[in-house]
Formats: sequence, structure tokens, C-alpha cells
Amino acid sequence: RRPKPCSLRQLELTVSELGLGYDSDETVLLRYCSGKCTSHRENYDITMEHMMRTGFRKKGRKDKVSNGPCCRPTAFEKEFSFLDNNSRYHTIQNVSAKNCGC
Amino acid sequence: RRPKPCSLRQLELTVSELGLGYDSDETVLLRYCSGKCTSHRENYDITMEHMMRTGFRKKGRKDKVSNGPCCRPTAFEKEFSFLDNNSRYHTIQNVSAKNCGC
Amino acid sequence: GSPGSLGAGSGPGAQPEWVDCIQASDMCNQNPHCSSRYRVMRQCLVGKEKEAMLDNNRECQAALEVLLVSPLYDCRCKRSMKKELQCLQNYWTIHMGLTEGGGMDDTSPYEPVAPNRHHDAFRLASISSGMLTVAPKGFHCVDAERNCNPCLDAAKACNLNSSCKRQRSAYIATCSKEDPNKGEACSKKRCHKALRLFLDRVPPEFSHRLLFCPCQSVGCAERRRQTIVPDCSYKDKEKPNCLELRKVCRQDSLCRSRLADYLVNCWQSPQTERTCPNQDNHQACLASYARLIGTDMTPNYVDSSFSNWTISPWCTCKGSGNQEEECMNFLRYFTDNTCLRNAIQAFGYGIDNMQNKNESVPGPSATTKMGSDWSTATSEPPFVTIPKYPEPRDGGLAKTRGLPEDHSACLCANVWAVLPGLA
Amino acid sequence: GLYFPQSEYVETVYVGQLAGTPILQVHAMLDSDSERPRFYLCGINSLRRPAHSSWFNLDVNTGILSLNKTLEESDFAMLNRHSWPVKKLVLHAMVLPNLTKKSQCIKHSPRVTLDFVNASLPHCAQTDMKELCFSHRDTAIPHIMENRFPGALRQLRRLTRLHVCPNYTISYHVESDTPAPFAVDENTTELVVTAALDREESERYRLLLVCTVRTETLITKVETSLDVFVNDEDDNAPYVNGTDTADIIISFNRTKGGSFGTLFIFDRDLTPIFPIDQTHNRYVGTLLNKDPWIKETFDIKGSFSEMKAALGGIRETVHVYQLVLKRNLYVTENRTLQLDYLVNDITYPGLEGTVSLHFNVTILPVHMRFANITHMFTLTRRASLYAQVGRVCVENCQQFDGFRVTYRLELPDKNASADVQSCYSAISITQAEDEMWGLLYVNDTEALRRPECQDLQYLVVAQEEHTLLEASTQIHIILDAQANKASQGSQQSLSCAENRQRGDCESVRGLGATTGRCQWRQVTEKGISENYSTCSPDLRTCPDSFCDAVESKDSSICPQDCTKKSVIGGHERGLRNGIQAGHGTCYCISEKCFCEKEDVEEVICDD
Repeated sequence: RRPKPCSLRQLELTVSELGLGYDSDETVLLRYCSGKCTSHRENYDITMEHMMRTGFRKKGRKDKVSNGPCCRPTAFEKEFSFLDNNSRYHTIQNVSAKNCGC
Repeated sequence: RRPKPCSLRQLELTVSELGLGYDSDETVLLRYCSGKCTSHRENYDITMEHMMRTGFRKKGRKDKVSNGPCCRPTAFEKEFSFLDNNSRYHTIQNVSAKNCGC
Repeated sequence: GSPGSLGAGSGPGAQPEWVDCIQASDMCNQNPHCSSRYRVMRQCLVGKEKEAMLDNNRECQAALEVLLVSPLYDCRCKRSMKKELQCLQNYWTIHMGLTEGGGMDDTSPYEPVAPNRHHDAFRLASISSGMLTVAPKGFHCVDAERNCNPCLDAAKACNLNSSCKRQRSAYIATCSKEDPNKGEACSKKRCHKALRLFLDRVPPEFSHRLLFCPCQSVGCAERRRQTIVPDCSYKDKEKPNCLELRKVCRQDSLCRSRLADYLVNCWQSPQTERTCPNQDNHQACLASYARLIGTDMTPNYVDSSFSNWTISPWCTCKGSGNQEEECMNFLRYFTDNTCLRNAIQAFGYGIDNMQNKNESVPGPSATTKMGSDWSTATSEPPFVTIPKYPEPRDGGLAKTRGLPEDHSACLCANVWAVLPGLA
Repeated sequence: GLYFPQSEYVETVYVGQLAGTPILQVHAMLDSDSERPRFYLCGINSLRRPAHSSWFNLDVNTGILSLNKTLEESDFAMLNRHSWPVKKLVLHAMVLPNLTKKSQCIKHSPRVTLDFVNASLPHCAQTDMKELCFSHRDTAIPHIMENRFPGALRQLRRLTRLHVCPNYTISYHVESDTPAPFAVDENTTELVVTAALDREESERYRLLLVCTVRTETLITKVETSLDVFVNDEDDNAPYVNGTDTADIIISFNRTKGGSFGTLFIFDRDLTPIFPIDQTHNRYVGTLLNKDPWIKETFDIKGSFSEMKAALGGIRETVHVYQLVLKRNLYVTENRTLQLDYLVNDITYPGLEGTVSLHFNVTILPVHMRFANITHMFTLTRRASLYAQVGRVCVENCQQFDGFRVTYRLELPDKNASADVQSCYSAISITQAEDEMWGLLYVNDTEALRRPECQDLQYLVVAQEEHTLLEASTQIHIILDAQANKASQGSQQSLSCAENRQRGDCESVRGLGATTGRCQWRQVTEKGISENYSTCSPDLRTCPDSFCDAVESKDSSICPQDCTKKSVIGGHERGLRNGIQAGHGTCYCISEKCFCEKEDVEEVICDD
């Protein structure tokens, strides 16, 4: 099954379910980035994969590196405001992705 | 020991040791990106962390997401040419990082 | 013909589209005779002495008489039109000179709304008799186990619509942002503007649902009360006198216009059987109420009681001196308004499914309930009502004879008749 | 002068009603016995009088409005083009104490609204008893000025129906639950107030108007209620209920704008807060003292509010007066004086419209001194830079307001050797703008750790900024055991707040750490809590939602209290800056703070 490429996905959940600690039953459409960035890899990434497996150890290095571009938001929805269950308003920034890229 | 922030590092090794399959004893200064991007995290990342731990499972999702910005090259050294052990020239692109970012 | 009947598109009998007051002002400016008077009129209204100027200054009087037969007299403004404020300012340039002093006789500068074409699914008498709100049919609970909270569902519906969510977050962020350097909780002016933008840009099916969701719990009612972020948009350190608040509102074209529109669409004097103007057009009432939000006269639920809630602007009638009755009468437009109460409850019952949006009725204004005090005032179609009289105290012998020819009486009067021998 | 008890009159007129038909009667109340009201129709604003006004006549003496012409169908049609079966005619009436030709309305001219019905006047058989008795939509509520002359205030009879049922006899009388000076003049069927009213006795009368209609066979009674409001005028002098003197002691709080003492003046009249320039029951106060010092230093602030009298719930006014400082007082100011303040109810006609208030003021000097105790502080040599040692404060400093005290450290022995003097750089003192105490903190860790620098004794000098008055005291800083070599390593001190776990936190040195090591606080509650987990240099002062004078010297000391940057994760901001409450663990990397649940290991994006 061909791995899905990096793309924007969405999930409907309550603010409490975001895991930020806010207690609110308001619902939000959480948009996030998921999927593969395989087609965006460079020679660098192949080299890093090799180095992480054996290369660094041979050179006595313990660096941790990413062996491929990450599927990440390239822009966020600016702000999201909601009323919590104690009738207090909160505004949080950059919690939902607007679009994604590798 | 404070977690080192994402930065450009370098390592001297032969072309063969790059793991790209070339057989050449020429030496190259490999530059790569490593270190923490903790201070670049957003609410999105904290939420993704929570979703990866429990959130997605509760919603029947199996998506894998990155829970923080990655320490990645923001530009590559364009190309690197060398003579392999069979006296043939090769030029390879984007194998070494020029600078890094989260 | 009577003054005000001239002007583009308002010939007798014809029912043309309304001329808005920006077009009317342009038309006047193209006519030297009209534009010169228009300039004079604007001078008359500048500064504190405008009442004296209008009454005694010959030039102002002459200017007003010319403008009364110009398109500026019969022009109106569309709700949420582009350059709405300028249109309203043009309107008041003429009509400021026509209304009396403090009284609430303003006709609405907005295009009148079409009468309600179909009466409500079920007679509203059951509502207007003050029956407790029961779980509304229109707002079925989405999630049966969770206790029913239509206001939470309204927030959900908005949050799941990207435009509504963005607009809602914008006004909440503006209204709940501390203003540390000024030491104030927030900037009320910026908050009001953000609220007006939200209510202008977001369709009523989202905004009205947030404002008028029917509640069966304190939590729901508190969420409904919080919709306009009252700590910033509504409350203040002190409560002004309501007559003072009315005066401040009438000095601002936008507030004055929206208050007039609210009274025209939401206030029905007790004399008639209908509870709302425009043939019980609840939609028009709710829309004009919502458009008051974000002005000096911003109204809100005063507490989080869900069964008998009260709506009021932020003001008091304490300290009214001899004008307490006038002050209470003004406050009742909000706190004791059967039309508004029925409109909100009907919204909760899901009866008003937005079928008659704010279509405007063609032709110059026919409904001026408050009665503009000048000659061509008209009243609504004959108000037919069977007067609601309390039962005579000890059972009268003879009931009143025949239908009262004036079809209505607002006085509550007890009647009973006694045979001459027994008197 | 003369005034109308009603601001609105409402009636209905019909096509076919003949010239001379009476419509309604307006009434004016007298203000003085000699006045004779003259009634006129008038134009409310600058426009020519509306065409329909010529159809009506207002009798100059009786105030009866009647038809000048018979109302025709053409009159109805001519009004305007709308097709409503009822058209509204608006007139305005005014009353003057003399004859006039003026046609422009004066202030408070009532509006007369006539519903012109395109039908003929209903006959007797079609007329309901209620319609016969009372004008159906006249809901206007009369307002009568107190202390005025008796007189007619309202015509009860429905004039337009006078001749509709000629063989009925209609009479009126008035009833009321409580005694009320109202009656009906049987000849004129006018409601009359029979005596001068007193608002302070009753603000409103609830009357029951009873109309009796007698026919040959039947007597019908129609009742309706009518409220009559009593308008207030300034007919009560101000009075003091209790003391007119306040004894005030000004000591530590001597700041500009400070208010002291409270005195009350009562007035049984109303004081409207709208419109502001209202000339009703206005109070003017005068400071009687001539001493310029007093005038430059003190002011009296007055405010009023409406209250309900215990008896009968009648509205009245209470005025509150407080002494206010117009400027800061020097700490050396020491005097006693009496302020006399004359309050005058300028709209009260009588003589006793004034009340005097007295403020006996004692201004005590503030003595700058330290408590007579030896100030001892203990400190470990391992303490980090900016570690807080303690506070010093002159007596009562917490209550000071209106002047500023600054603190400095001095050597107790000025001719000590250079080596000894170099030890004293170990500790320094600082103070925030709005704080009245000095904060002692570690300023030089190298000096602190030098073995030859034994216990440190300083002289703390406190100085008042205007008078330069000084006070000093000796403080003694006891350093604990020798600083061990290990801890002296040049380990780079970092911000405690960067650590996210107890283990890292308690094993590392951090700026401001009083013990030399950072301290960990573990949250117990769920959700967003004020006791969030965090790593701090000193849990006594950080986090405490207050960015104090030492913490603000370096953003790495206590970013939890001082950060101005955005905080990521569930949190609530402090009033000015910092984190008031956070979710899970809050940690900060160069002032950018995060609050999140902590049971996670770093995941690399290895898709």
C-alpha cells in the first residue's frame, strides 16, 4: 500500500482533548500534518541514514540527526478563542495547521 | 549539560564512508544539522505530542506526526566532485548542509 | 402633494427600490439649488446650539424646507451596506431637524423589513403568557447523554466553520486582551468594533444561534451571557443613568440609527394584539437587536438565569429625579419587551427558520409606529384586538355589549353592570 | 411657571365629525395663584405648521381641543398617499401665562396624537361601555409638582362621545386604597387634585377611576387604575444625621490623592444624576480656611447617591464628603489643623440651606528608623550570583505611601584593609520602583567564596528622598562552612527554569540559587494550576507571580515571573508578565516559556 504523502488532515475534538490542560467542552477542528516526505529526500538524507546506523559510531559521535525532511505545518491558523467550563475566555495561538509541507 | 540547540556540525570522512556507494578515498568535510529545537515548539507540537500518546488512539486514528520542529538543513552545499578509485570523476548534489534551522 | 413625496423614485403609487442616502446626497449635490441648502443644513447641525439654530435661524429653516422635497427626505440605508455610517450620517442631516428633543420618536434610517408572510407555526400566545421555556424542538440536543447545552452546540457549529471560527476568535481575542499600559481590562472601543464586524460578516444562522440559544441550565445561560465578552463590551465601573446613555447613543449616528431600528422592529406598544411589528416578524427583531451589540447601547442578558432571563443595556434608573417614569419606560424597551422575548423563544423553538430574511419592502416608509411627528405620519393597518380585561371582581351581571368600535383598548378596565333595583 | 401634568394626549377622530365637536381637553397646573393659563396650538420645529393643524381649534381659556371644520373623506385622502385605514395626525399644544401671537412651541409642549379613522363615528349601539367612559389609548401618566395649587389635571369624560348616547347618564368618581387628595368635579367631570402634594410624603398615588353609566334598565360601572406621580422640587434643607466632624490622623500614608475621613449629609429631596447640568438640588462646597498652605494641600471631595428612606421607601439623597490630599506630604510635616467646609444647597430657597463640616487633622511626622534588633542573615558560600539574601526595611515601611526611601550598603569600618574591603563586593542591595524595602543579593560569588572573607557586616543606610533624612542599622551576614573546591568549578551557571525534570534541576547550578542548586517544585493537581511543576532558584520567591527587583536584573533568574514573551501550552498569564498558572511542567528557554505534561521522550521525525 503506497505510503500517503505529507498532507493536511483534520479531526474534530473538544478543547479538553487537545491536551493543553484547558477544561472546555467547546469543539474545535484540529488540522495537522501527517504523511511521508520520501519524495523530498536528498543525498544528505541517505548519508544521514547511513551515519546514524554506523557512520557516527565509527567516528565516536553520538549526534542524533533527522534522516529525512519532516512533514510539518508551513503555516498555522493564527489564533483560536474559546470559553472554558468556568466561563473564562482563552485565546491560543498556532494550535492548528493551515497547510503542510516537507 | 544543557541540551545543545540545533546547529551545524562537521565531520571529516572519506567519500566511501558517506554510504552512497561510491568507492573513493578522497576526503570530504561532511556538514550536518543536529541539536534540539525545543525552543521553537508551538502549541501545535504540544498537542501533537498528546495526540500521539493517547489522542489519536482514542479517535481511532493511527497517524504518525512530528511532535516538534526538526533540526534540518535550510540550505545545502550545491555540489561536490571527486575522483573515485577507478579514476572516474563523479559530482554529487546536496550531500552537505550549508546552514541549519528548526 | 405632501412634502417628502417628491424625489427620485417615490412618485405616488409606484413601489420603486429605495434610494440610499449616499445616492440621494450625490443627486442633491448635482442640483445647485439643493446642494447649497444641503451645505447650509450641515452648518446648522454643527456644534451645541443646533436645536436653537433649527428653531430660530431663518436660513436653517429655509434650507430644511428645500431638503424636505429632495431625495434626501425619503432615502434609507441598507443594513451592512458599504459606507453604512456615511449613509446614516446623511440621513440624520435631514431627520435630526425633524424630531423633537429627548423623546424616542426617531424613525429608522434603515429600509423597513417586509411583514412576516406566514404566521408562526403555532400561536405565540402560549409563549407570551409567560410559559416556562421547555426543551425546544428546534434545538434538539446533539449528544443525548451530555446534558443539553444548545449554546455549546452553537459554539461548536461556529468553530467547525472556518470563517465563523476565525471571526469569533478575532473578537474574543480583542475583547479579552488586557491593556496593561492603560491598566484597563481591555479596550471597549476596539472590542465593540470587533463585535460589529463579527455580526456583520457572519451569517445569522451562526451569530443568532450564539446569541439566542435556548437554555435549560445555568451553565448554558452563563455561556450565552458570555457570548459578547461582557466584562469588556458591556460592563463598566459605574452604571450611567439610562436617559444619559440614551442621550450619548443619540449623539452617535450609528448608535442612534440602530436604536431606532431596534425600536421600530422590536417594540410593539401594548395596544395591539400582535406581539411584534411587521406582522410578528421575529427575524427582523432579532437582527435589529443583534446590531445594537457593539454600540454604546449594547444590551445583554443581565445574569445567568435560564428560565426567566432579563435583557438590559448597562444602565440604571436610580438618580433619575423627576424623570424616573420616563427612564423606566425607556428601560422597558429591553427589560419588559414581549416582542423580543417571543422572538428569542420562537428562535429557540426553531420556528423562525430564517424564511423571511431582511427583505426590504419597496417604496417609502409605511410603518412609523413611533409616528414621526410631522404631517405625513401613518399608523399600521387597523389593530384588531379583543381587549384583555381581567375578570370582573365579583362576577358582573351583564357583559359588555358588542365589539368596541375602536377595535382596541389598552386600558385595563373592570366592568360590571347592576340592575337599578339592586344598585 | 405653568406646566402640563401630561406630555402626551391621544384620541381618535372620524370622517363626518362636525365642526365644533370637542375632541379632548388639555390641562395646565398653576404655579402661582395669580396665573391664568392661555392655551395655543404651536409648531414643534422650524417647519411651517402642518396643513391639518388648521382643522382644529384649541380654546385659549378652557384648553378644549375641538374641530374647526367638518372632517371630510377628501381630508383623509389628501393627508398622504398611504392606504392605511387609520392615519396619525400630530399636533402640539403650549400654555402661556399671557396672550400671545407666537406659534413656535416652547419647551415641554405636550404632543397631541389623533388617529384619524376613515369611517364614521360609531353609533350608541356600537359603542362599548369602556369606550364611552374612557379614552381608550390615553395611557399617559400625570406628573404633578409638589407644593403647588389644587386644580384640575385631567378631563375624565370622553368628549368625542358626549352626544353619542344622549339618554345615558355618565358620572365619575375616584377611589384609592390610601388617603389621596383627589376628587372629581361633578360639573366638569375633571379629575382634580384638592390639596398641595408633598413628594417627601408620597411619590406616587394609585387611583381607581370609576365611571358609572346609567340607562333605563342598567347601571354599568367601568373601573380603571391611574397612577399620578409627584414631581420633586428642592423644598428640603440638607441635614446631618450623626456627626459633622471627622478626626483624621495622617501618618504613613501621605500620598497625593489619598482620601481620609467620611462625613455624610442627607437631603430628603432628589438629586438627579442626569442631565449633569441639572439645576435641581445642587450642592456647592466652600473651604472656609484662608491659610494658603491648607488650600494648596487639601481638598474636599463630594459625591452623592440616591437611597430609599427607611419609612415608606421614598427616594432621597445622601452626600458623602472626604478630605483629599492635593500633594504628597514631606515626612517631616508635623501639624494639627481644623478644616471647615461649608456645604450649600444652592437651589433650596429657605435660609437653612447650608451645613458646616469639620475635619480635625493631625499630621504626624514619619520617623525614619530601623527596628532596634540585630539584622542577621545566613548565607551559604555556594550561593549563586543574584541569590537573594533577605530584605531590609525601616519601621512601618509597608505602610509608606507618598514618599520614597532608598537603601544603600556601607562598610562599617572605612579604613579596613583593601583585602577586607574586597570581600564586601560579595553582597549588594537593590530596590524596585514601587517597593519600600531593600533586597540584599549576592553580587560577587568569587568574593563570597574566598576563605578570607569571613562573616560580613554591613551598614545599611536608608534615606528619604526629599528631606534626605537618614537612618542606618548594622546587618550581619553569617557565611556557612568553607565553600568546597568542587562547587567552585567554573561550571557555567544557567537558568534553573530551563530544566524540565527534577533530576536535571536539582543537580545543576542556576542564577539566583540561594543554596547553589536549583530547586524543583512538583505539581499535584490536574489541568492548569498555579502550583505548576517548575525548576526555580528559590521557591520562596520564584515563582510567586511577582517579578521583583532582583529577578528583573536578569531574565534568566526567574522567567516564570518575569517573561514578557508568549507562553506555549496551557497557561494563564500573570497580571503584568510571567506565568500565573500552567499545565504540567513550565520551563523556559531564553525567556520563551512552555507548559506541558512532562512524561515524554524526545521523538525524532524518523517517518
